[in-house]
Amino acid sequence: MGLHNGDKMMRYEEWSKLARKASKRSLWMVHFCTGCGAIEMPPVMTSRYDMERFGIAPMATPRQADVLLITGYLTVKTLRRVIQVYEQMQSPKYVIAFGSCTINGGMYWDSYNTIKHLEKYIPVDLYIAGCMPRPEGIINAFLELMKLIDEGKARGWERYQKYYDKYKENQRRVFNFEVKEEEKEEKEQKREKNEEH
Amino acid sequence: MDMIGIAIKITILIAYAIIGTCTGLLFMGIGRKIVARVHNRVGPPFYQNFIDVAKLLSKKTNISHGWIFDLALLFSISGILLTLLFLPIGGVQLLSTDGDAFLVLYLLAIPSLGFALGAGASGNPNAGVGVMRALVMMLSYELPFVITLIALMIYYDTTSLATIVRMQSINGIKSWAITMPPFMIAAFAADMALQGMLMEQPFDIPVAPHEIASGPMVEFGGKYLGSLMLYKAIALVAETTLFVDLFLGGGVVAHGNFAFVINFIVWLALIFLLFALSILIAASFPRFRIEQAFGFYWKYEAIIAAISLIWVYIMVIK
Amino acid sequence: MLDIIFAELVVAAIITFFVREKLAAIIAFFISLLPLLALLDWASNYGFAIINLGIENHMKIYLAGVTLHLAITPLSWFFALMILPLFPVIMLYSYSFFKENDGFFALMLLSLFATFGILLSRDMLSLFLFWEMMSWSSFLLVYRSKDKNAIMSYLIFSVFAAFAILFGIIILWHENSSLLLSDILNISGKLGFVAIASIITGFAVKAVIMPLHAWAPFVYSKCDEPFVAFLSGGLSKLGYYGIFLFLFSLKGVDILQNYMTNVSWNYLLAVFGALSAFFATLIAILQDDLRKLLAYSSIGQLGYIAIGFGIGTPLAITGALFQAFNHAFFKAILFLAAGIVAYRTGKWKISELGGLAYKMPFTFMATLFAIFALAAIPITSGFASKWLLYEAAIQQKYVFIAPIMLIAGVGAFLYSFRILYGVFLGENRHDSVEEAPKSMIAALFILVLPLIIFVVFPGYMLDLMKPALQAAGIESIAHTKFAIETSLAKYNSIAVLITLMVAMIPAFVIYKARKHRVTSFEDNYLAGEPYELHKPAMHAANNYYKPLKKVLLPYLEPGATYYFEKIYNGIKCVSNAVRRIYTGYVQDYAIYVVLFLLFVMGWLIWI
Amino acid sequence: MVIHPVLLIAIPLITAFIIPIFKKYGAAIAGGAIAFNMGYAIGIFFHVYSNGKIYETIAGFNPPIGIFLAIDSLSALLALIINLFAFINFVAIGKEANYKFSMLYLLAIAGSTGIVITGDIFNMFVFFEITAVASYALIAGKKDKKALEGAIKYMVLGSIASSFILIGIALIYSQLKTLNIYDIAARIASMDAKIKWASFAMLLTGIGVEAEIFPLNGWVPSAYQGASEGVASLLSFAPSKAAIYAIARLMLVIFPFHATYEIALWVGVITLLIGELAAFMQEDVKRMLAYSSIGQMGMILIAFSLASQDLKYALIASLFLIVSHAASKSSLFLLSKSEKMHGMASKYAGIVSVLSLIGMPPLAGFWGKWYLMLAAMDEKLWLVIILIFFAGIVETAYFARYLHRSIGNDGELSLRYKATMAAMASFAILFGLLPLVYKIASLPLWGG
Repeated sequence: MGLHNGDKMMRYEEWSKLARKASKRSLWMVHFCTGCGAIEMPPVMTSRYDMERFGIAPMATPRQADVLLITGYLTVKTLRRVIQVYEQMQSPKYVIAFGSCTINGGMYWDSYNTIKHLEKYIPVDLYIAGCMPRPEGIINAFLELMKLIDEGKARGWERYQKYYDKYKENQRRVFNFEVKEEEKEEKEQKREKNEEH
Repeated sequence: MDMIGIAIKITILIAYAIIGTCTGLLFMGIGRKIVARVHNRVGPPFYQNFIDVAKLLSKKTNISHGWIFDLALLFSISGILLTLLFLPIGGVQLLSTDGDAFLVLYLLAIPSLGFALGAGASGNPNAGVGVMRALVMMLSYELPFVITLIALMIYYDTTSLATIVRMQSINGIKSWAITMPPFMIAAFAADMALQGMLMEQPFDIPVAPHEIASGPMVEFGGKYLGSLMLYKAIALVAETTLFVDLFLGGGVVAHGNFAFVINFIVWLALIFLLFALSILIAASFPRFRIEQAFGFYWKYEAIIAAISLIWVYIMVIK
Repeated sequence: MLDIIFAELVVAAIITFFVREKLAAIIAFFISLLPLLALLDWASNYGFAIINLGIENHMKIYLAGVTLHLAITPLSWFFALMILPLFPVIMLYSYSFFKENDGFFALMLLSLFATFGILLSRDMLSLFLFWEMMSWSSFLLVYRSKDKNAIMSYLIFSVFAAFAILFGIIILWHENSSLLLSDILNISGKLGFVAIASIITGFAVKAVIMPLHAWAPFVYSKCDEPFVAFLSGGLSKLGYYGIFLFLFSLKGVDILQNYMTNVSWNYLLAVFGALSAFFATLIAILQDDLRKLLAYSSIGQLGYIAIGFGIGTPLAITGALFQAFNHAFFKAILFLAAGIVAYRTGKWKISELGGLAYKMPFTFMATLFAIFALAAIPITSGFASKWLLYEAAIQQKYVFIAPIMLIAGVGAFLYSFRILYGVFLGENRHDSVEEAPKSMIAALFILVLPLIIFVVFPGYMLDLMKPALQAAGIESIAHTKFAIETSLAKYNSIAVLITLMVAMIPAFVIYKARKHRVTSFEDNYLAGEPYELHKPAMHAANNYYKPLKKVLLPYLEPGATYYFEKIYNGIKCVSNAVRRIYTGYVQDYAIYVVLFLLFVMGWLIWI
Repeated sequence: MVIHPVLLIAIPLITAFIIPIFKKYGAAIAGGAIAFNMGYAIGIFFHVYSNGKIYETIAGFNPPIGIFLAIDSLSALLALIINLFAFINFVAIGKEANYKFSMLYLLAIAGSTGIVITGDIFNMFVFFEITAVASYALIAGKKDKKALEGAIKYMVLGSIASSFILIGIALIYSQLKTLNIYDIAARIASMDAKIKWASFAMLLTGIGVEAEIFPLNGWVPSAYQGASEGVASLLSFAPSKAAIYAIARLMLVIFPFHATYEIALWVGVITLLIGELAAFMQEDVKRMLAYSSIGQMGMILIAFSLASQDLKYALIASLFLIVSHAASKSSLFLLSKSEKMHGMASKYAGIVSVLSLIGMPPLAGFWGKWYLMLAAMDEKLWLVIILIFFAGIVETAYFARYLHRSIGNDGELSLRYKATMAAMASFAILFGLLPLVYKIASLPLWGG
C-alpha cells in the first residue's frame, strides 16, 4: 500500500504546460464530509454558486479525484479513513482543509480525540479559515489552488512522498498509543527537524 | 481494390474515428451545459470534457489491478471504434457493407464486456454490483430495442444497416422510417431503449454515484478513466447514430456530388437532437430502481415495441 | 479399418478397467485417437465429395442373429468431426483429474464405441442398438455420481427416449419393410407422422429441448466434469444428429408436412427451441451452483440448434450445424474449466469462489475464450453461427422467434459474466491455489483452437459441412474464405478482426503512453475502510442478480421438474392403489383364482 | 452321443431318493447330480440345435398309449436354462444346503425339467405336483414366520391349482380318450366346444397359478419374500419358467385359437401392468423383485400369445425374455442377500441384470423387447405397445431407485457367492451376443 519513494521522480516542472492547464481547469474533488462544514457543500455545487463552471466536479471515489476536500474536524477514527482515501488518490493530488478545526482544532481544541493539526498527518495544500467558511470561501480556495497549480506550487503530494516516513510516524503516533517514551522523543526530534526543513 | 483505394479508405476511417471522438466529447460538454441551464446554473464551458480527458491522460500515477484490469482500457476504445466504423455515418458507408445490425449489436458488447472485466478484476464490490446493474439494464433495454430492430428488418427485408439507410434515403425525408405510423411507435420504444443504452437518468442505475460510488468505474483513475471517457464519448455517437440509421434514414437528405457535406451536417444535427432529448429527460427525472427499470422495459416498452412489430408484420404479410 | 477400430475400442475398454489410472488414461488417450484416423482416412480418400457407400461396401457386424450395417456418410463425418475430438481431449484432461481408476476410462471408451457406432450406423436397428449402448454406458458414468436425482432422472428419461425412438423405428420398419437408412422412406399419413414425431421426441430428450430437459440439470451438476463435458458437448449433438438424420436426410420434414399441411411442424420445433433458449437462459442467470449454471446454459445454447433445425432453411440449418460445432467445443471448455476449479478448490458455489484469474491465468484465458464464443462476441467463431441463425429467422420473418433468440443472446452475457466475475475475478479468496496441471491446460487450449480458426475462416466451416448438407439435398450458402453472404446481409470476419486490431493501436498508445502501477487487490476503495475489516462481505457474487431474481422468479416457477414430479407422484398413487389388490389374505387370493376361472370360462363360452 | 432325455428327469429323481441314505454327503451327491444334469442338458441343447427335435418313448410303448418325451427347440432351451441355473444357484447356496434341502432341490429341478420335456399332459400334471410340493417345502425351509406364511399361501393356491389342472385334464380325457399332447392337438377340433373352453379355462387357471399370472399370483410376493435367497432365485427360473412353458404349449399346440390368444394377450398385459405398478412402490427388495417377476411373466405371456399368431418374431422375443429374466432375476435374488452391492462382482451382476431387464443392448433383454415390439407391430396392437412402453418406464423407475439404494460397499458376501452371481448375470450378455437363441427359435416346433 502507499506510494513509491522512487528516486526517478518526475519533477512537476517537467510537465508540459498543457497538462498543468488541463489539471487546473478540471479539478475533480472528493469531499470528506464528516465535519459540520459539509453543510456548505450543497450550495457550492448547486445553482447559487455553481462550482462546475470552473470545471470542478464532485467525484464518488478517490481514484477519480484530484482534490481531497476535508470539511471540518477529524477524529482519530476518521483520520485513518482520510489517510486511506488520500493514499488511494492518484497524483498529482491536492488537499484543501476546510475550517478552523483542521488548522488548530477550532472549538474542539481541547478534545481528547480530535486532530488538531491536519498538516502533521497529510500534506495540506490550502487552508480555508473560518468557522465555518462561506461558499464563496470555498470557491475562492479553489481559484487559489488553480493559481498555485498553474505556478507549480501545489506540491503537497510530492512532500508526502518525500517525507513519507515522517508522516507515517506521526500517523502511527495517533493511532498507536503504546509507543514507548524514548521512541517518542526521538521521533519528536526528527519531526521537528523535518518541519524546519 | 488497389493500394490507393485502400489508403484512401483507411484515411477516411481514421478521419471518422477522430470525428466521432471529438463529436462525442463536444456533445458531452454541451450536455453538461444543457443540464446546468436546466438547473439554472452557468455550467462548465462546452469544451470542458476535452480538458477532463487531457487531465486524466496526463495523470502521473495510474493504478492498475493487473493485466485483466488493463483489458478494460484496450477493449473499450478499440471495441467502440470498431462499432462506430461499422455504422453508416451520414450516409457514408464505412465498413457497414461488411456487417449488419446484428454485428453492430454484438460489437457494442465488446467494449462493455472489456470494461466489465476490468471492473471485475479490480475486486471492488461496488464495481461488481455496478456491472450487475449494467448487465441487468442491458437485458432490460435490449428487449424493446431488438423488437423494434426486427420490425425494421422484416419491413425492409434486410439486416444490413447500409441497405436500411439506402432504402430510407430514396425520397429524402419522406422515406424515413419514422414517417410511417408503426415506426413512430417503434421509434418511441427505441428512444427509451437509447436512454438506457446511454445510461442517462432515469436509467443511470449502473453508475449511481451516490449509491455504489460510480459502480464499475470505482477503481478507475488516470488513463483508465480517461479511456472510459473516450469510450463514453464515442459510444454516445455510435448509439445515437444507430438510432438515426434505423429510423431517420441515417440523416441522408441530399443526393449528388457534395451531398455528403449536407448529409453529414444533418446527421450531426440529428444525433445532437437525440442526445439533447436524452439529456433533457435525464435532467428532469430521478433515478429508477433496477426492478422498476426492468419492469418498465419488459412490460410497457416491450408491449409498445411488440405492437409496432405486429403492425409491421401485418403490413409485410399483405 | 472400421472393424479394427471397433474391436480395439472394446478391448481397450476392458484393459483400461484393470490398470492403474495414469496408464489407463494414456491407453485411453491413444485409443480414442483411432476413430479420428478413420475420419482422416475418409477425408483423404473422398475429400469433400458426396459419397454414399452402397450396401455392398458397408461394414457388417453379426450380432445375435441379425446383421448391423455400418458405414461413414458425409453427415456422420461432419458430426464425428464435431464430437470425436472431444474424447482424446477428455482423456488427456482426465490424466490428472482422477485419483484412482474406478472405471471412468473404460466407460468413456465404451461411450466412444457407442458414439462411433451411432454415427456410422446405416440401419435403424444398429442406430437404436448403439444409441442404447450409449445410453447405458453414459448411465453408468452417471451412476458413479451416486446422486439419486441424477441416476433416476437420467435412466428414466433415457428409457423414455429409447422407447419413443423404438416406437418410431418399428412403425417405419413395418410400413417400409426395411430397416436400412438408404431405403427412402415410403410412408405417409398418420403413421408416418406418428413415427417421425415420436423419433424426434426421443432424440429431443438427449438434445435437451426444453420440456424434456428435466434430467439435465441434475446430471450435469452431479457427475464428473470430464464426463459432463462429453455429455454436454458430444452427447447432446448426437441427439441433434438423430433429428437431422430423420428430419432432413430421410426427409421426415415432408412426411410431417404432408400429414397436416395447415400446421407448420417445423415451426413447432423452432418454438420449443426458442423457449428452451429463453427460459434456460433466464434460469441460468439465477443459479449459484456453477455446474447448474452451465447446465442451464447448455440447454439454452442447444435450443439455438433446435431453432435452426426448426426454421429449416439452408441458412438456418447451416447456422444450426455451425452452432452445434461451436457449442461442442466451448461448452466442453467451460465444463472442463469448472472441473479444474473444483479440482483445485473443491468448491462449486460461485459465491464461495473468487479471484482465481491471477492464480490460474491459463484456465482463465481458455474460459474467457469459451465465454466469448458462448456470448457470440465476434472475435470467436461463436458469432458466425448465431449470426446465421438470426439471419435465417429474419429471412423467414419469424417475428416471435427472432426477438426471443436475440434476448436470450443478451441473457447469455449475464450468466457469462457471473462465471467470469464470481469465479475468476473479484476478491481473491484462495491464497494457496495453483494453476491446473499441464495436461488439463493443454486439453483446454486444444479445444480453443477451432474457435479461433473458424472465426478467421468461417468459410472453411461451411466447406466442411457442405457434403453433409448436399447429401440431404440442402443447398450450401454463398461464402468465401472470410465472408458469408446471405440474401439479407454480409458478414466479413476478416474486416472485423483487422479493424479491431487496427483500432487496438490507439488504445495501445494510450495504454503505453503513461506508466501504471499494479497494486494488490487489498488496495481497494471501500469508503476509506481498511480491507481487513470488510473481508467477509467483500465479494459481491453472493446472490448476484438479486433484483432480477425478485422480478423473474415468480414467472419461472414452477418449472418442468415440478410437473414431472407430479407425474411421478401420480404413478405412485396408482401403485399404492394396485398394491391393495394384494391383501395378504390367502382366502382373497383363492377367491381371485375362482373368479379368474369363471371369467375365462365366461369369456370363452359366452363371448 | 446317446440321447436319452429321460435321464434328465430320472437322475435327479433317483438321486433325490438316495440322498436320505447318505445324509452327510447329501449336498455333494446332489451337486454331482445337478452338474451331470446340466452337462446333459447342454448336450441335448446342442443336439437339438444341430439335429432337430428328439422324441423318446418310455418302456417301448408308443404314443398315444405310452409315456412320451418330446424335445424341440423350446423345451431344449428351457431344460438348458433350468439345469444350468440350477447348478450355478446350487453352487451359490453352498453350505446352506443340507441333505433335506438338497433332496427337495433335486425334486424341484426334476419336476421343472419334466414339465418342460414331457409330451404327455398327465405327466405334466404329475411333474407340476412334484415341483410344487418341493417348492412349498423349500420355501418353508427357512423356518421363520414369513417363510411359513409364504409357503402356506403357495400351498393353498397350489392345491387349488392342481385340482383345476386335474379337472381340465379329466375333461379332455373324457372327450378324446387320450393324454398325449400331440394327439390332443390333432383332435381338438372334435371336442365339444363348451367342454373344450372349460378345460382350457381350468388348465390356464391351474397352470397360471404357477406361472404367476394375475390375479392368480397372490402367493408370489410372500413366497419370494419368505424364501431364502437361493430358493427365491430357484423359484424365479425353474417352476415359473416351466409353468409359462406349459402355458405356451397350451397356446401354441393344444388351443391355437383366436379366442385363447386374445385372452392370454390381455391377461398378459394386465399382469405386466399390475406387476410393474405394484413393484413401483415396494420398499422391500425381495418383494419388489417378486412383483417385477410378475410383470416379466406377463410380458413373456404376451410374447407367447403373440407367438400363437405369428411365429416369426414373437417366439424369438419370448425365448430372449425367458433367458434374460432367468439370468437377471435369479442373480438379483441372490444379490438381495446383502443390502448394498458389495464388491466389483456384485456391482457387475446387479448392473448387468438391471440393464438386461430394462432392455439395454446388447443384452438378452433388449432383443426380447425388440422382437416383442416387432411382433406386436406386425399385429398392429397399438395399445399393447404403448402399455408395454409405459410398463417399461415404470420398471426403469423402480430399478433406478433400486440401483441408487444399493450403492455402497458394506455387506458380507463370499467370493464364491459373488462369482456365481456374476456368472448368472453373464448369461444375459452371452445370450445377447451369440446367435443361439435366434437360431433355435427359428427351428420348427413340434406339433406347432
